Amino acid sequence: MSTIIAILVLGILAALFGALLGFASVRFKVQGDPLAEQLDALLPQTQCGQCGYPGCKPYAEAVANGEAINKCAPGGEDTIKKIAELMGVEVQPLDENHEADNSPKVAFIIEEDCIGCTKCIQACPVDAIIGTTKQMHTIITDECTGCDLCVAPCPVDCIEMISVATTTQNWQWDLDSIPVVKID
Amino acid sequence: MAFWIASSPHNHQQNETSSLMRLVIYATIPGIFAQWYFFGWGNLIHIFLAVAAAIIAEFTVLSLRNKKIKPQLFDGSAILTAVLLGISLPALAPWWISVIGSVFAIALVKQLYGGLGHNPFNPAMAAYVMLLISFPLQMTQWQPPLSLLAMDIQLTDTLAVIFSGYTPQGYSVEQIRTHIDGFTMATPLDTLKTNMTLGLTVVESMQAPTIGKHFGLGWEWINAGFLLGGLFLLSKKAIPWSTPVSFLLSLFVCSFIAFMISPDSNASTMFHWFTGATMLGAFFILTDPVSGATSVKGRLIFGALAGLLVFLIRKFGGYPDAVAFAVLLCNMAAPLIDQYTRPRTYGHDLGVKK
Amino acid sequence: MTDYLLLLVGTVLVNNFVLVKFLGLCPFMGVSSRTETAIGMSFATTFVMTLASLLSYIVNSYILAPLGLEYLTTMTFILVIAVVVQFTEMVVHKTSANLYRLLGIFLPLITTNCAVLGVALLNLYEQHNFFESIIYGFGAAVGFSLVLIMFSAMREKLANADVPAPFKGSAIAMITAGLMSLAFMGFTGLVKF
Amino acid sequence: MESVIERIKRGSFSQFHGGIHPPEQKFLTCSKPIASAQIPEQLIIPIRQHIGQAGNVIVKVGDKVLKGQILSDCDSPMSVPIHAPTSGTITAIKSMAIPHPSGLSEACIILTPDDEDTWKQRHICPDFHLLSKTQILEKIANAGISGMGGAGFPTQVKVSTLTKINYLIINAAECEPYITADDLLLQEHSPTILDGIKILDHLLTPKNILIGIEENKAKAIAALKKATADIDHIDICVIPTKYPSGGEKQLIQILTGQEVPSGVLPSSLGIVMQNVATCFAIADAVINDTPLIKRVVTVSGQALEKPQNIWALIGTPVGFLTSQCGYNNSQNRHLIMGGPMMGFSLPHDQIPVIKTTNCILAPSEIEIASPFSSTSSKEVECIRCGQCADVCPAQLLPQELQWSAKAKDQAQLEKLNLFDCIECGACAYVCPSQIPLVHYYRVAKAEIRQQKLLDIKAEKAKVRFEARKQRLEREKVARVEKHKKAAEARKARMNTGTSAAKSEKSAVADALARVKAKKAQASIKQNTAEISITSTLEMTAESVAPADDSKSQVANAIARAKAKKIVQKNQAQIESLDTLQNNESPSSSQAAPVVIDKKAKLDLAITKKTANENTPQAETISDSANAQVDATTKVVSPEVVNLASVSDEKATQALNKKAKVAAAIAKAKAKAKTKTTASLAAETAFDSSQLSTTSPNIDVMQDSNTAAQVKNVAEAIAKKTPSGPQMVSNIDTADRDQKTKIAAAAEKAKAKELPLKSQQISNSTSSSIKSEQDSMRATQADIAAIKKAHVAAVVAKAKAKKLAASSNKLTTSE
Repeated sequence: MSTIIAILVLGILAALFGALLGFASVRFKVQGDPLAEQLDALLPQTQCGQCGYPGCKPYAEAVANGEAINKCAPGGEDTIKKIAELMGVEVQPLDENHEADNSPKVAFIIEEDCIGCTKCIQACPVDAIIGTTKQMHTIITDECTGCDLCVAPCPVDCIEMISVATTTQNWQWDLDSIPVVKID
Repeated sequence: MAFWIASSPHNHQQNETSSLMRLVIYATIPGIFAQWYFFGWGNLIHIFLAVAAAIIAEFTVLSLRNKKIKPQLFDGSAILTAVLLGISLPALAPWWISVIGSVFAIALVKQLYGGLGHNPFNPAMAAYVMLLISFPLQMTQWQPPLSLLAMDIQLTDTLAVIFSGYTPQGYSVEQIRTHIDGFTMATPLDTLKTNMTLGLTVVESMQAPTIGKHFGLGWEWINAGFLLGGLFLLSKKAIPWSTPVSFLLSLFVCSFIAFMISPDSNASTMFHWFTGATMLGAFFILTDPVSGATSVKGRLIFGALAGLLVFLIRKFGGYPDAVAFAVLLCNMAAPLIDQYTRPRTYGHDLGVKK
Repeated sequence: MTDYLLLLVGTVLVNNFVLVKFLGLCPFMGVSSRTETAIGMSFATTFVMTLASLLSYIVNSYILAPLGLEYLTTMTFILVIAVVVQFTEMVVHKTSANLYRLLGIFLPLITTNCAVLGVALLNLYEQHNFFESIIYGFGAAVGFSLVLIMFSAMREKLANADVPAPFKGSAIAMITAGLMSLAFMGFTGLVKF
Repeated sequence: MESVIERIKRGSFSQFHGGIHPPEQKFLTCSKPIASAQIPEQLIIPIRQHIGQAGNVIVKVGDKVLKGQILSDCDSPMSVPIHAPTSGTITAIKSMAIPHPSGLSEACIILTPDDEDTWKQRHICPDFHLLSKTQILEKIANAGISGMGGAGFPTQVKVSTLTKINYLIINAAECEPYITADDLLLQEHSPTILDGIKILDHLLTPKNILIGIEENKAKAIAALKKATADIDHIDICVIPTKYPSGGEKQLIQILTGQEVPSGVLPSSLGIVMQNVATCFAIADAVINDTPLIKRVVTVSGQALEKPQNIWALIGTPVGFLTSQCGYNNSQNRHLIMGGPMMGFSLPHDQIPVIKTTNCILAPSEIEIASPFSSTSSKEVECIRCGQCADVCPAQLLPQELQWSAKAKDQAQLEKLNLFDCIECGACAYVCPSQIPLVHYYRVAKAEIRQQKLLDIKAEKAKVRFEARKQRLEREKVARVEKHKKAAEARKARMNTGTSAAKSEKSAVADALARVKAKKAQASIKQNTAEISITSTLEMTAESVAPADDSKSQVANAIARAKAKKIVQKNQAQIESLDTLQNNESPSSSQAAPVVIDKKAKLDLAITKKTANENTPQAETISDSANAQVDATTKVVSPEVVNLASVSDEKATQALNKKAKVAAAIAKAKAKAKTKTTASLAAETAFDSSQLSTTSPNIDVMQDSNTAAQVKNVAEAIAKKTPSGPQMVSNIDTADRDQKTKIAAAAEKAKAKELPLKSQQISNSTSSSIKSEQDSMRATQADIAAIKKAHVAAVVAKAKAKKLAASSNKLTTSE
């Protein structure tokens, strides 16, 4: 007899609380998943595809629902640290087969060789190359993200990746880089 | 000919961390002298044991972590910790107390967090609390002042007691501590606390022989010695003024209010100032820059909190002298205090929105 | 009135839930890497613990005791706590999505936080009346929060300390928690029950 | 409340937080007069010596210039011109090391003086009150005056602010140790400085003028008092000596008690501050029309025999000044530009003096110990003693800052207001643990600035990427509509029953029939073994084809990243391979070394590219097939080039140009050819065994010389490759690349040789190449010819594409 009462009591209690929760979930409805946008904001937006996704936004969505966080080669260590912090997971080292020396590079077209085939223009994810068919092409240096997607399709291979020179503006105060013989 | 590159500023004030630490060690000498004068060789031996253990511990840990041994070993921080621990231990405690305490302080509380500058807790006090809780018996065998002792104990006796537990004549520590008319003597704070629980009033408990007239028996002299050392450090600007001042002030205020409320059940403020390890705590332990707060406002709050805690634990708590616990509790609160007491930067929040 | 105050001080300092009774250690370790998350977690836990101890007292004294179903106490307490936590999670998700994301898995984990269930059961064993169990629940939560926030501030500073490799991360956190509980021993006997 | 002026009259000043008292060491130079300017053998004048853009140079190498002649004009307000310090000739305009902590180099004008020192034509204006404000501003701007206190902010911008100015502060504090430049300037030229101040007064009409000077410069104060005796609204404020009281924000707080809000210029508070030397320069420029070409520099330090102040011409190398003061070149030398607190060390002594250089410091060993000698102690952990926080004039927490800077925790650094640090060096000076705090802050600031730039760039890239995606979608939708409309139009035309519609219908029917026949014939010709291999390969090729565009682009990217790693691995092999090739044909190489190196480099680029393509990814099967063809054409070219070069002694530059153009044509043609041929599936790579067989095959081809040859070369390769299918499976990528390299080189040679030798090629494509070669030879030197060659090359390419398309129809019809 008391077992029936016990089951009855627990049943009523559960139903009561269930109703309370149902009402609360309706009242506190939340939309949108800000996580994907926040992740996308962290990525370097080079749209280079080295992470296996066509551009940064798809990779952000993939990371939002569980993709490995260490595939972004241009971002390198600090992007992984930022994503790990945002997602609250451990920081993993950069995925080795995506290893690339990501010192900042900019594409450069050797003008004599360019035959104006516009293949690189189609390949550039950020439209940083000016030129039309049969006309000379050049690259807008400060738009180019250095993703080197344009190097492959060029038939005459006249595009080179040049790393950005250090000037007095972007010198990183690394005293050892100063060309002087230290006496010891 | 070749040039070298260094980043500005190129010249430098000549004081160094190690000279700072040595200065603090020299400042403890008046206190130690008073201790030696009134209580004999006990503490000196403990200080010596602690320093030896500390150096060995630091040497092994540094070589394990293959860091540069020479500069770090003799920068004085390990020696200072050991000296403070040696001072705060009971004179007749067995030798392994100070060795265990010193090794725990250096290896675990300091080096494990990354050596000088990284330890959140004051190593000496953490070791003292660990010893107090793990070996309550040995840590409460306080030696009464020499003048009260039935027989006078020389260096050889103290050595024998510390290392073997018995004097050459065979007396155990307990016997040494018993007064002529049969009751074991303790520190003034201890007697006060026991009398309080027995319901005696403060005035009556002051008559107990262990407390003696003002500055009579030596407890007050030790605190006076450390006060002297502290003022010397303040004059040399080796320690910040804000922590000791706020600590002593808050202790004074708390004990004064309590005294005003019920003179019978509360000791006077002077009593609180000059017994136990108050002065040692105020000038040598709370001013440890590594585990304390950094900004001036932070240090004021840090000292005040420590004073309040010392008073609370002394009045209501289970332990007679709560300086060690108060220091550790404030070390725990220091990072939080730092976060909320950052000074206003030049040109910021002037009310005018830029 | 003074014994309520003593009960509060006793629960917050003397027998602190985390450092003396060693309850609620997993969120204590998990959430304390940053101070904002620690503060967020403290508010959530305080809300849950006070509400849970209140509800569990009511459920126990007005439903289980008259019907003689004392043996069901633990189960109903877990049910109550789960409902309260679910409710808190929705509120937090709605009010500050940032905090919700920062807390992550530890918000629903409050259900399994032994401090919460502990406070409900301890209320029962020490026969606290209605008002006392609320004070007890609130005191336990304040004790938990105080220690959690202090610990998070320390861990933020420890994050950059040059700790030897094997001790990095949660190992040094555990040692620091140990030293903190050593310090909290000083409060023993502060309040005579 | 007592106004600021009364308080100043009373002589009491408010205090800024912190500050230190380093040993002043001004006694070394404060009593000696300023030595006159001497002309060094060479002047190095950097074009940008101030904060802002550089002007553009208006002189050429070899020009003769007079003293004071303007060398660069400025278009934007933030750029300041430079002038010739003495008469002489401009010997070079190149990038030389400039005075900057990094030791990097920027564009400088090198002027060799002719020691006549002849001035340009100047017109002195006795009374500046007659000039209008705009005229004075214009004179200041043309004289190239920028702040000389150390910052180098263009003066005409600072002086032409429109806001109401209540305080004009003249900064004569000079709190940095050793430096006495302003002190001596005040002692010897206070009347000119007063003129400068009057000009500023005339321009800005401030309520009050305050001259802040430290109490340790007695003679200068006396000189100033004498000069300002008659003027009432100038007050001389003698402030207590404390470093860094010379800082802009600190001096404002001392004199006016106001705090400049963070990130805001003092002019918004109605305060303008000018350095004493700048006032002297303004007076010089407005009154006797002399541009800023020389300034007082303190050359001090106990390593010098006679330290003193010198009038140094802008651009004088530092070594000239130190030798003027007797610098015993002891072994360990340490030159600092600026004072000991904020100056930076120089990598060598050929760095020029510029407008903001106020001191050259040559410290002896005792003054500033070299970081390597044992005496100077090393950096120890921070014990949070707080002495640095007590001395920080910006009321920051240096110990917390260095903690976050080391942890690179940028959010925390932002919260601790790192960018309010004025890098005065007081904290690092007092730090008992000898931590180079200011260095950590500079590194952290550089990183944060870099990060901000990257974020802006990332934001821009994201916007452009989204825009491009929408553009592509719009185009795709438009194209689909166009096709649908075209299809309906054709269907409508088809069934109108007119004769044109009928013939159109029949043409479609013929085409269908032809395709059916081709397929039937192709299946009979191949034997069973191939079918099984080719069919599987075809099947994977087909399965790949429909994959959508973005997928292949991504696979390309991964392939590229992996290939890049393989390339680095093979780099050594390629070098050895090249040397092998070179010594392989020693006899011919001397004749045309230029051609070979050029070609080898070209080879390298192409082989790198083919290796780049040559990864086992399924999608790139078509590419690797075409790579094979490139490989073979390239392999041929070196031998052929040797023959050509042996026969053609005069390997001129034109030939080299022509070679490159021809290579481009051959490449495009070969690429177009294989991409469309049915035997696409014949992917299989070359292997060593085949290499040996193809080399005799190459000799055979060499003597045939028709353009068609290129076609059957491709076919030969196509035929060749299927015969060795069994070789494909077991070659792993590494040595296959190496072999393809050799094959590629051979291929290239052969392809390039063909257009070269095929002068008498009959059909249309070869004739256009021939005419292009004749025109080449005819107008050898004329660059226009090369341009025309380019056009011809492009034309040839288009034709090659058409030819490839036609040959494709040809093969399908067999």
